Amino acid sequence: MSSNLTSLLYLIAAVLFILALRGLSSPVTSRRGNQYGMIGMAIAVAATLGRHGMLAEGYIWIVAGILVGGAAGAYVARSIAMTALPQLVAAFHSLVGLAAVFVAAGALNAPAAFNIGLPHHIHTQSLIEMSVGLAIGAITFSGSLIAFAKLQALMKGTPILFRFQHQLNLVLGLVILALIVVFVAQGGPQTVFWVIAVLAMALGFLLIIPIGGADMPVVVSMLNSYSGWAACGIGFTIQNLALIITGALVGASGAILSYVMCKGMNRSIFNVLLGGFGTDSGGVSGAAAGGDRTVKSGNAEDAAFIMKNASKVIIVPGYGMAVAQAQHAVREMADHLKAEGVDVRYAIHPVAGRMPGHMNVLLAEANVPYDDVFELEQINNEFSTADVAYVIGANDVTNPAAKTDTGSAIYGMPILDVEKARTVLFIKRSMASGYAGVDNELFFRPNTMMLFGDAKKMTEEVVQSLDH
Amino acid sequence: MSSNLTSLLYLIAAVLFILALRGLSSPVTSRRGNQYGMIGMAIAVAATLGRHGMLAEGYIWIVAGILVGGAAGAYVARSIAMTALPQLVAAFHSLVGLAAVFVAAGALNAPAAFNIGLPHHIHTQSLIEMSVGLAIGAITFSGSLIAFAKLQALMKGTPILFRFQHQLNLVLGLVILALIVVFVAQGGPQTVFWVIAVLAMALGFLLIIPIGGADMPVVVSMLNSYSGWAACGIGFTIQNLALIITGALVGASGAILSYVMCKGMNRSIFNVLLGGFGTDSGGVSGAAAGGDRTVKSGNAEDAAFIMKNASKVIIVPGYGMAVAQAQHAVREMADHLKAEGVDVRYAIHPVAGRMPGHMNVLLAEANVPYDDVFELEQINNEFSTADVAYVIGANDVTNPAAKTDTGSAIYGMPILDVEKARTVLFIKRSMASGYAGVDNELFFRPNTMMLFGDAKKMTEEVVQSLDH
Amino acid sequence: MNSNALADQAHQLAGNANDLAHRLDTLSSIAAPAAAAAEPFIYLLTIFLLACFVGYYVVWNVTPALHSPLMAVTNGISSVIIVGAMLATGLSHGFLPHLFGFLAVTLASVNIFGGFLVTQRMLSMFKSKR
Amino acid sequence: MNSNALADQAHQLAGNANDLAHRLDTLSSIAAPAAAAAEPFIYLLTIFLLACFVGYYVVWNVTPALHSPLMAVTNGISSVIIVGAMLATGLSHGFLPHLFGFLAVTLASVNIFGGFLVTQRMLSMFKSKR
Ligand SMILES: NC(=O)c1ccc[n+]([C@@H]2O[C@H](COP(=O)([O-])OP(=O)(O)OC[C@H]3O[C@@H](n4cnc5c(N)ncnc54)[C@H](OP(=O)(O)O)[C@@H]3O)[C@@H](O)[C@H]2O)c1
Ligand SMILES: NC(=O)c1ccc[n+]([C@@H]2O[C@H](COP(=O)([O-])OP(=O)(O)OC[C@H]3O[C@@H](n4cnc5c(N)ncnc54)[C@H](OP(=O)(O)O)[C@@H]3O)[C@@H](O)[C@H]2O)c1
Repeated sequence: MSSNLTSLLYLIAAVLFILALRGLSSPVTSRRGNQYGMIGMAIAVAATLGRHGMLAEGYIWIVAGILVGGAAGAYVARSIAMTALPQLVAAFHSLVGLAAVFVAAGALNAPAAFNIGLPHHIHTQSLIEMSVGLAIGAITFSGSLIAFAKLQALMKGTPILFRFQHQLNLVLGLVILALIVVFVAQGGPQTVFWVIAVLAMALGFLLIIPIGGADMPVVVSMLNSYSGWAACGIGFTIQNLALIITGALVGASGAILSYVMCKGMNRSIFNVLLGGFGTDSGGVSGAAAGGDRTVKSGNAEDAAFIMKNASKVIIVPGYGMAVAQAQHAVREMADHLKAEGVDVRYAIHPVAGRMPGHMNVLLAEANVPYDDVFELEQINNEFSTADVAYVIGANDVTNPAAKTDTGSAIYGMPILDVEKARTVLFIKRSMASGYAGVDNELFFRPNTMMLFGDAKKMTEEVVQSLDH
Repeated sequence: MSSNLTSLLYLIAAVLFILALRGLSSPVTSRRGNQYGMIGMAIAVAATLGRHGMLAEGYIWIVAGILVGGAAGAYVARSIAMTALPQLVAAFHSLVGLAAVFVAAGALNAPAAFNIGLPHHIHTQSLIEMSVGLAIGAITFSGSLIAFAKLQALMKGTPILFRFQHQLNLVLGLVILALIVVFVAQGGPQTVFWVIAVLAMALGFLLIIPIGGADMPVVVSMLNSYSGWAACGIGFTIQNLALIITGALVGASGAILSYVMCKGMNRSIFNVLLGGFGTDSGGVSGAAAGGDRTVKSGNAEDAAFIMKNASKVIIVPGYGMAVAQAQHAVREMADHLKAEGVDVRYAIHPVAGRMPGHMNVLLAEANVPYDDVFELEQINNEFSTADVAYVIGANDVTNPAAKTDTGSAIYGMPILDVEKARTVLFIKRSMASGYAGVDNELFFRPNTMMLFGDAKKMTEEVVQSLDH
Repeated sequence: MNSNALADQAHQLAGNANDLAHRLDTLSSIAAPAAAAAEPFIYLLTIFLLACFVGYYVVWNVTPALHSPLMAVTNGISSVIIVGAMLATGLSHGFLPHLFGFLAVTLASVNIFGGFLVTQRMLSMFKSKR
Repeated sequence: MNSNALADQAHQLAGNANDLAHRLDTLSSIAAPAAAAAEPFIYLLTIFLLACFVGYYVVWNVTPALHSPLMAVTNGISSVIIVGAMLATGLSHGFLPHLFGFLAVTLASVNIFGGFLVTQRMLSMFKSKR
């Protein structure tokens, strides 16, 4: 294949990747989009395989790699539970990061393959690009590994803090920079390459450990962005269109998702990255706070009675629904209510759950049609016309302190105005606070009824009561 | 300047052009955006002036051209009336088209300047790109000229139709194609070049004359798109980043605006381009139609009385307001009403007037704050809560036939639901229909009051009555 | 011609040849990466396609209220074709290229100044309530 | 060495030099447009910047309901880095590049299959009412 044809195919692949992301602008076009992505990848791989000058001995390694890796990937994708998605994405990122490191190593050892010079005489510009790709790749690798461990609970979610932590990271970063300069100046010595790799991995590790387990989604997104920029770096090194374009797409995607999450939490990205905030075990201060104030608590039968007589119910799912795997029970409850003629809708806060779009995937898994599911801006002024807000395992995203209490950690974050509904039902196990550790004053409101218990069990009981 | 630096500057210019269009996403950022555009242009010009190898004798011509052209442009821009905008834009497009023709001619005569070969030995690919740029440029030139003449009323707006018109255009198009093949095959002979230029101009002329004067805005937009693609063609010929990127931006802009207009009229672009529809003299069937039905007509005092006692008035401007230059009177009326405590808003239909955004510019000219001005989707369901819809020189965009009458020329076009207001005041000179020539059944509704007269005079009278 | 002179000449020639060979090498090394990488055309095509995507998104994000200024500003920026006109004028000899270049520069300049200034005039009228 | 032989040699050398000069010309004409046009780096930079714009717009247009699939699908497409891995493996000799290439190909493949299939699984769950 002529090198022009190859480039043209890479261009087509890149355009297909753009169309893949474009497809996600609506659930209707999303499946088609994913297919475009797969076709694009197939074209990129085929173009590379058919490239002029590929050697037979290389083919064996390549095919072996694709078979082994592909089988592993397909197996994981089929068997993973939807609730384990955050850690899966983190694990995948760490692989991309490591792959970038190995590609850089390959380029260093076989520069002729990429037309970037001869061993020990690699072009300066290529060396710069290569080392950028290497460093970012290595940071992505180890950082994502920690994120994975924290999300998978292989490691405690609590922030690991020690003195001079940020100073240490700064020094490490500077050392890496200095080594890159040496690496480039000396024409790419192997040892320096690997020292950079190891130090960058250490840096990735150190950067992530002070961040609490619950902040991992932001971290994962940010590392996603990094992995994109790493791909760009490699793309510049090997002058490959597909890599540069794709890298930029992925970089933008990760950056924007991080931004969306930070905005949804009303925190800055620095606040997240400097660490020390939030643990995945949830609030600590909660329980005792409202000691002398009264809380109205009810049971499933009360809830069923109220909802049966309602004409409009808005369900507000949160992290607790994911923990309890209550989405199927919720769908069943909604079906029952709809059969009774009740108007049932779902209201999703942008940062409900622990990753962007978390609730949407779970509800979709339980066969909730996406036309019943609304974003905050779409539904927020409907609470005033709703009879019941069924808040299941959500907490922070309903907390009016975000509006009123300037001292609160969540002050300024947009919230779902559940308190405007005639009755608010809160399904959670205790009076504990949520992820942000802020007490929720709504629990004490006269129009609130607490339903203490596991989200799934409680909802199933409601369904049974509805049946009677 | 090294050629790398020049290219980098072109890239910066292109990015600034993107930011210029991006700025138009909101009135707040739009002025900054326009400044980016100017800076980008200055950079592109400076980069070219500073380019390695530019000759002194050339500078004189260049500077002379910029001075002469710039002065003319600045003069026109300062002195033109805002109402003449559509024809101004058309005239400008024709200049871009002609400039593209001359650049192509320049490249043909001085190929070495663009590195595309030697005279009579120009690279084949460059010849193809050059002739595409030439043909599109020439069509843009003559087509825009006709559009200008029709809009400026130098030429009658009525479609000029004759037998075998489309066949003739087709034959002409094929001849041009064949000549391009000859041109490329023979290495770029001068005569063929100019024959192509002349024939393409003839084609541009023939393509536009069958299109009615009122459809000119769509044509202007489409030619805008063409001028972008012509710039792209030239950009490929001379391998210039800024031209290619800018050409694509302009091409996309024109295409999207044409689409928006066609969608707003519920017509296909083919329907517009095949011509024979609409004249700028407005409806023909109108006046007589409702002979035996009664129409309630009133005067300015009645209107003033009704509005004084209203709590919410929505003003719906249309083409008639532009014709009558009534925007200042309207603003004054709104000020009076606001002083009386009336909630006054403006509702703009996407194709109100004769060019996209026409009404917005006029209202802005009259100092109406843009936060009072709403798009169709934003305001359409507020008519039901409005006491008065003050429809000034608008007609088609309020016509319910678009919803009900499947046979109507405007069937399917979204309309402003003015009939839902408690009282509809229609300010126009007669019972004539609007641009689409469709009768408006609203004139006969019991909650409609017609105010026959010139939009400006009538509104000024309303203001006087309000004063009392 | 005596043999000495001949030898001299031969020596010189050899030197020349050597020199040429050397320059050939240098040139090869310059040309090689460019040849191995994609041709400029592919790059330009890529840039064109991406610019189409950018144009699509950027224009759809323009608020309808500013569609008229949009038409005017695209007039201005599409006159970047002046770059081609300037090159034709500045990098060539002879009357024809100069004439065509001058005409194109003039026309494009009308557009540049006209387009941006009209846009500015229009935009300066858009005011917020506050 | 007699003068005849010398003359011969000189002649030959002259021929060589001529030949070289000729090849130099050819090469120059190949290299010239590439050298005169922008360097590939500028093109790549342009492509990168435009791709950033496209990425920005395309991602902002993703509906928030599909943010999770977005994370998964970017996993898949960012593995196009496999192209680099394949080149390192297929265009080189020696154990080290092969090993690194193989490892990178394997890791990227996990991601490609994993990323796209997980996305497919997620998206297949999103259903409309009708
Ligand atoms: N979505 C994202 O991308 C993202 C990323 C980073 C951070 N965050 C943060 O995550 C939080 C999300 O808010 P949220 O309202 O969804 O969750 P939340 O505020 O963390 O509250 C979840 C609640 O669910 C309850 N719960 C836990 N397990 C349960 C079970 N098995 N059954 C019933 N209830 C259970 C907990 O109360 P009990 O212990 O009393 O049961 C807890 O109060 C926000 O603060 C957001 O900033 C989100
Ligand atoms: N905006 C665009 O981009 C665009 C592009 C192409 C086509 N169009 C078409 O243009 C039409 C726009 O709708 P529209 O409602 O704004 O206008 P319209 O339907 O054309 O109606 C304008 C009305 O204004 C009245 N009028 C004219 N001069 C007047 C004056 N001096 N004083 C008072 N009234 C006057 C006319 O009635 P009298 O003669 O009785 O006074 C006429 O019925 C649509 O059909 C649209 O499809 C728009």
